[in-house]
Amino acid sequence: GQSPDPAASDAPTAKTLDQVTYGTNWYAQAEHGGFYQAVATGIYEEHGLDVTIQMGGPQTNGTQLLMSGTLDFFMGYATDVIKGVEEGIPKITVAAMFQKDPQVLIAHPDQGIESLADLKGRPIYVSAAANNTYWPFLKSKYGFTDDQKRPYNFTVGPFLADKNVAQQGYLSSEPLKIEQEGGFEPVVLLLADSGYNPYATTIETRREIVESNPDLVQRFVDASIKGWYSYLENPEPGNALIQEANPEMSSEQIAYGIAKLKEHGILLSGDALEQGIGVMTAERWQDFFEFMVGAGVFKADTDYTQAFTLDFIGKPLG
Amino acid sequence: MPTSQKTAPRPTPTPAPRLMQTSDPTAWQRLRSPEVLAPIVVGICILVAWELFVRITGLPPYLLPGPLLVLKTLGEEWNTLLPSLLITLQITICAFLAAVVSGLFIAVLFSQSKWIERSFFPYAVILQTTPIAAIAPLIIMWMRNNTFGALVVCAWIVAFFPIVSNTTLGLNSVDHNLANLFKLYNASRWQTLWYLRLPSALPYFLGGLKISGGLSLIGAVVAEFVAGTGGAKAGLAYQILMSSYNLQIPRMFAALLLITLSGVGIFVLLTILSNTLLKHWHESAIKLEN
Amino acid sequence: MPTSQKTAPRPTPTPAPRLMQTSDPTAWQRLRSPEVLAPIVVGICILVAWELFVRITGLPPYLLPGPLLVLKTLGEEWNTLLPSLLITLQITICAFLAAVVSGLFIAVLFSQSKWIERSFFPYAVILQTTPIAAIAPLIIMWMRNNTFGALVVCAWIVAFFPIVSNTTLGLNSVDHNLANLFKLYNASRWQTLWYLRLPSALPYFLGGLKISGGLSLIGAVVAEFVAGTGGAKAGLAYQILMSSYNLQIPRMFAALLLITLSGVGIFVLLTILSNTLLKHWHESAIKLEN
Amino acid sequence: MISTTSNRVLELQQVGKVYRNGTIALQDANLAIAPGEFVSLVGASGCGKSTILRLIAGLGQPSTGNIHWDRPEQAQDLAFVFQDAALMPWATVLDNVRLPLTLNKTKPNQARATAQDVINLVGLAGFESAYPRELSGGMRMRVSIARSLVTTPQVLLMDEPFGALDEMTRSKLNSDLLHLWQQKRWTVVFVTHNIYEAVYLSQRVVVMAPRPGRIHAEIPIDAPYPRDEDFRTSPEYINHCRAVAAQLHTAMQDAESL
Amino acid sequence: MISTTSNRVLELQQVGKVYRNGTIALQDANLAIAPGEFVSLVGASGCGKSTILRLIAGLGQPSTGNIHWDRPEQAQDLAFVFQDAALMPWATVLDNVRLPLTLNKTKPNQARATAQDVINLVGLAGFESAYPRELSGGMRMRVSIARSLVTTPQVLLMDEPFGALDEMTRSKLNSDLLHLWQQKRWTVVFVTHNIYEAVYLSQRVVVMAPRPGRIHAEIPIDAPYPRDEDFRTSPEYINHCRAVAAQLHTAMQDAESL
Ligand SMILES: Nc1ncnc2c1ncn2[C@@H]1O[C@H](COP(=O)(O)OP(=O)(O)OP(=O)(O)O)[C@@H](O)[C@H]1O
Ligand SMILES: Nc1ncnc2c1ncn2[C@@H]1O[C@H](COP(=O)(O)OP(=O)(O)OP(=O)(O)O)[C@@H](O)[C@H]1O
Ligand SMILES: [Mg+2]
Ligand SMILES: [Mg+2]
Repeated sequence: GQSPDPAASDAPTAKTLDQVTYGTNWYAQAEHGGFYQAVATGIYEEHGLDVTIQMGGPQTNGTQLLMSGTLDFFMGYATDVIKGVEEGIPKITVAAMFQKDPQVLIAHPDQGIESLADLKGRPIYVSAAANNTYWPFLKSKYGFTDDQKRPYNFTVGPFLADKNVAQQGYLSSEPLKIEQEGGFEPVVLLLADSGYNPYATTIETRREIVESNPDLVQRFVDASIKGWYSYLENPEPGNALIQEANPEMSSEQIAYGIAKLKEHGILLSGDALEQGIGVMTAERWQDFFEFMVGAGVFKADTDYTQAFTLDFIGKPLG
Repeated sequence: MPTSQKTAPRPTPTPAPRLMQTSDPTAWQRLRSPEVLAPIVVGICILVAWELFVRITGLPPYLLPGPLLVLKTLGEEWNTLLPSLLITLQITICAFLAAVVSGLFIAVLFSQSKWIERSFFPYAVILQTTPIAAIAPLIIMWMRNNTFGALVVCAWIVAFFPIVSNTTLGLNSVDHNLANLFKLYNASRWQTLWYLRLPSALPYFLGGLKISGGLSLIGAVVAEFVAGTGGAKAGLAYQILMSSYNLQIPRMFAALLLITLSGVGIFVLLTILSNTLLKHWHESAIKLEN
Repeated sequence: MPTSQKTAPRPTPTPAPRLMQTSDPTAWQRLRSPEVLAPIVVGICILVAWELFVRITGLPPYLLPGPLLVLKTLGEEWNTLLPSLLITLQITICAFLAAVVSGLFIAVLFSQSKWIERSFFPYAVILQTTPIAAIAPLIIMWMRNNTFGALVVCAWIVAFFPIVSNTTLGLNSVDHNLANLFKLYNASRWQTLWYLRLPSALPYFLGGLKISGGLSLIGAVVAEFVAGTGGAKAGLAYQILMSSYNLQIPRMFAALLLITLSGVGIFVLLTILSNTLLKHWHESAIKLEN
Repeated sequence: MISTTSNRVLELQQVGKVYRNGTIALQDANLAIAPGEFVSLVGASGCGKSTILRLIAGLGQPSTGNIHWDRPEQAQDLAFVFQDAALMPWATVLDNVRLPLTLNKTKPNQARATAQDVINLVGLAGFESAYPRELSGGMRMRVSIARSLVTTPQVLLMDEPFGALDEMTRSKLNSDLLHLWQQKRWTVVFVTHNIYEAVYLSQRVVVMAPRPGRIHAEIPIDAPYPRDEDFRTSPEYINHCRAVAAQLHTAMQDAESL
Repeated sequence: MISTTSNRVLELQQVGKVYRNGTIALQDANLAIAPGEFVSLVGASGCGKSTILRLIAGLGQPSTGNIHWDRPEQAQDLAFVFQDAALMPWATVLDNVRLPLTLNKTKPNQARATAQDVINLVGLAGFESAYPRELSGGMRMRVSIARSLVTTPQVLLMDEPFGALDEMTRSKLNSDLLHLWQQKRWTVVFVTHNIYEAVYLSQRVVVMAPRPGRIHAEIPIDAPYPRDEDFRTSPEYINHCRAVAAQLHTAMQDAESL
């Protein structure tokens, strides 16, 4: 991805689109739909942007790619960006697409599990990344212990094989697979419903871009939000791109994902109901930060306000 | 004076001492020869045992699919898996060639002076022991828009060391008498290298190739895990990951099977190459003849 | 009749022909010897160049930290990194020993009959070319609550093949004259193995060790990436992952440095072992003497 | 022929050997060897002497004909001095010499003592712990000779054992060998290029012709044992040598005229 | 002494050699060799003959004393027949023989022709494309001899080149070598165990004594060249041989009495 030429970005014409690369955190899926939709329907182009979406993967390190200039915007996450502040990395969140993190824990039915608290003491397949996101939350709120952890490799087979275990998952994907393969409906516990409230699927960029070229950032944020509205309305164009990028993504899976996004108000709930998709509030950031300080994830003296700016959201879309 | 002498009858004249032709088997005969059949029989036995195991224990296919199911899936998914296989093989071959060339070059450099070897060999280990996942972002950064290049670099890192290590060992295992001979005839560095050291190192080098062949393949797969590609230019690693996420375990095993078969294929090719190059002189390739 | 003869004066009697003692350097002298200093000097040069590069280009530490910063971080984080290092080393050593024992065993088995070798060698490749990430879930399931065991198995898979491959090559590279000698004296299979084949294979085997040493280390790291659980018994891979998630890139490099140093250490140890075992007879370990 | 079919250790019957590359190394060789006999093979370089020894030793199969052992178990009880020393580079002189004893599971103490005896015999005392690469060419060959003498085999096969030794060491070892032979009643098949040595040592000299290798003549040396240094200057000895030389000569000419 | 300091190719001055393991292989050796001279070294096995040749060839440094070359560039223009054949196992006979020509960048065609000539000379015509392992011991040694004769060096060092050959091939190669020597005026230093060969070939026989290796005596053989087969039966020849044998004898006895 090339950094935009400042001269050209002031007065975009049909010919001089700004080259922008947006890096996602995973292979293309419904959770990325709005961005693909904005590409597919030409929303980005209307905003003078030529956007390339670069998929992430299990072991890609988006922050380094963002900071090295390989990416211009990156699909971030609330903990990650505050960690960045702690480490002096000048990246910043400019918008948050997901009001709720779709992170879930999944358990077998008829094991008497109805809430997160019931999982205490049971083996749970969790990925390494959980160690500085929701796992400390669970430890501090429900008294989970580290010896419950089993390494999760993003396949539900081991879960299906053992009724006693639970596993992590993404609201829109693992439950469906378990239904399909296991033939039963698992117990799905959305962490966001239990007070775990980081912003997810955010748009991060380098602080330097925000300062030198706020217009570009604004256009990207606006167009992405529009993309999401458009996607929730009619996902066909975006889905086509998703499946092109990730041929293994089934239509059924995408449809399920979209349904779940809507059902649980992942994009549209809380503040977003009034102020629209993408909105963030300082209070919520503070709330989250303080809770995670309590959980031992962040240092208390971190200036977490460096991690975000509210300058680009909550405005009428240009 | 000798008392009795017995002289053998003069033999019927033979025109030349080296006449008899050892018959060369045709390619087809070779294919049916026990050397080829034996591993195939073993392979089939393993597959049968695996199938039986799966059936008897009643393991669900999402844990361990039987080989029949895997083969069936392979047939069904052939159209998506083949292009991915080709891409993985492309990366493998590029990385392997790069490893061969660079490994040989470095080993030759090492062999030129004990000093160079001592000073730098320990650092060649660094390449081997650095987790690719950790340095992949740096590589991707350097290679900017060249994903293929980045993948090749990652796979190369994995495949590089065994060639350097084995070839260096080989270059240092030159027969001392021959080394003296070359010294005596004032052979230049290059001549000693070309006519003496490299041939001496050949068995070791080829041994290194056999190890690196498989490693470049696995390197190509791992590289894709860390450098993340998908879509049209996705290799087998992507197929494995996606099948695994989608719990299409038979499909995952079909992809694994393709990788494994490629690995065996590379190994067999390198073994044939090795036997061809060494068949005239090295103990490892010639049958004991008296 | 010889006309003139010149007889050299009788030499002063020398009591025995093998008298002079070559002085053995002390350990301390050896440490200061150029063989040890050279790689250290090179290492320092690399570090200086790296530091200069980082300073001149002004690369921020979250992209590529300079070695000073890494060392400083290493000092600060020593208390968390050292226990992790020890755990990774534990896994490495267990996997390495398992690879040595099993690799040697399999290679010996292969060397007992061309048939066994031909039938099974291609399948040994399978272990090498199977992506651990793909089969880790199966291993974790089998080993149930034994994470350490699962990690060792994964690392063993990575380290296994080079030993088998090189040792098999070595066992097959027996001098034909010596093979005849053993045949003549009706040496049993075991005797031939013990007194002939294993010593002949030693240089190749040790070469295999050098490759596998690094591979068990990286295998331990990769294994932890895919099968580790973190927590109190977390190894360096966990530290790398966490540093990477926490964007503590200097800390990540400090962990990488530890891995790298361990790798170099393992390599140096194996090189010393190799030179000790071969110093009396193999060309790779003795200096040309005339 | 000295040996009859009823009195022989082994007999080569129409033995031929063709190597994989097509070289005809041996053709229609017939040779019977009596128990306790000392037979020498002489012949041009490349005429198949080593090939015959190896076939007798069971190292490789004849391409035609066969080798008949009177008592097959004797085929298993051999010692062989190869043309090149064939020492294990990783083992010391002592370990190389006692290898046959190690292999037949002689007790370590006894093996050590026996090995030391033959090491002294070949004049290598003091070099027990040297490695082969630290020895001169002749010393290496002597290690190989010592190794063959460390057991008491039925049949001793020696392929130019003394070729790399100086005259004095050689004649000392010649007498030592004869001595041992008389004492232990070995059957010895001995390859040499030295006609004098062949005549001095053996009861029968077999002359081979080259291209293709075959047996050209057999010359009995019917002087009594023990043969001492005087025998070496006797006219009888000189005559035998002349006869062998003459046969060698015609063997070569035959080959060239082919 | 035949050579004076003003007329010599090289001179060993008080040369001693101690190997790393402490073996004293050579002590205080003094030897001057005149241009075009044919010198033989004889002596017991292990007395340092090969060591002297290797030191002359610059393969290894003397531990004491030094080797003085009159014209240092001559030290670079040598050929050496090693005691063991030292062939490249991966190269055919032809490639082995023409190696020195390949190394000095002779044109391929010419190299091939020259190599073929010496291959014919040593009687290996027809085996050009054979690999060393397919040759008999004597044939391998002949390849090595051929390789040393393929160039025209200033100094030719031969370490028991004919030890593994039958008498006939040996005496043929003896005359061939003498012939070439006279023709090309090489300086030859020749190690042999065969006193007759030493006397037949050389202008001077150097007798060495063992343990520690040193030069015991030098015996000039002042018979004119060309020497033919008649020389081999002349009483002069026999006397020379006796003298060398006697010196060898005292050399050995010296050593034993030490
Ligand atoms: N590389 C070596 N290391 C240690 N000792 C050696 C080495 N080479 C030779 N020697 C010793 O040096 C002495 C002289 O060896 P050298 O090869 O010169 O003998 P030689 O006269 O050529 O004997 P031969 O006739 O048996 O070939 C011997 O005692 C031998 O053991
Ligand atoms: N392994 C082999 N492969 C092919 N040809 C061989 C092999 N060994 C020997 N020969 C050939 O067989 C012939 C006889 O060889 P052999 O070694 O028996 O000769 P030899 O009589 O012992 O000669 P020498 O006195 O030179 O040792 C030679 O022409 C040789 O080239
Ligand atoms: Mg022979
Ligand atoms: Mg010698």
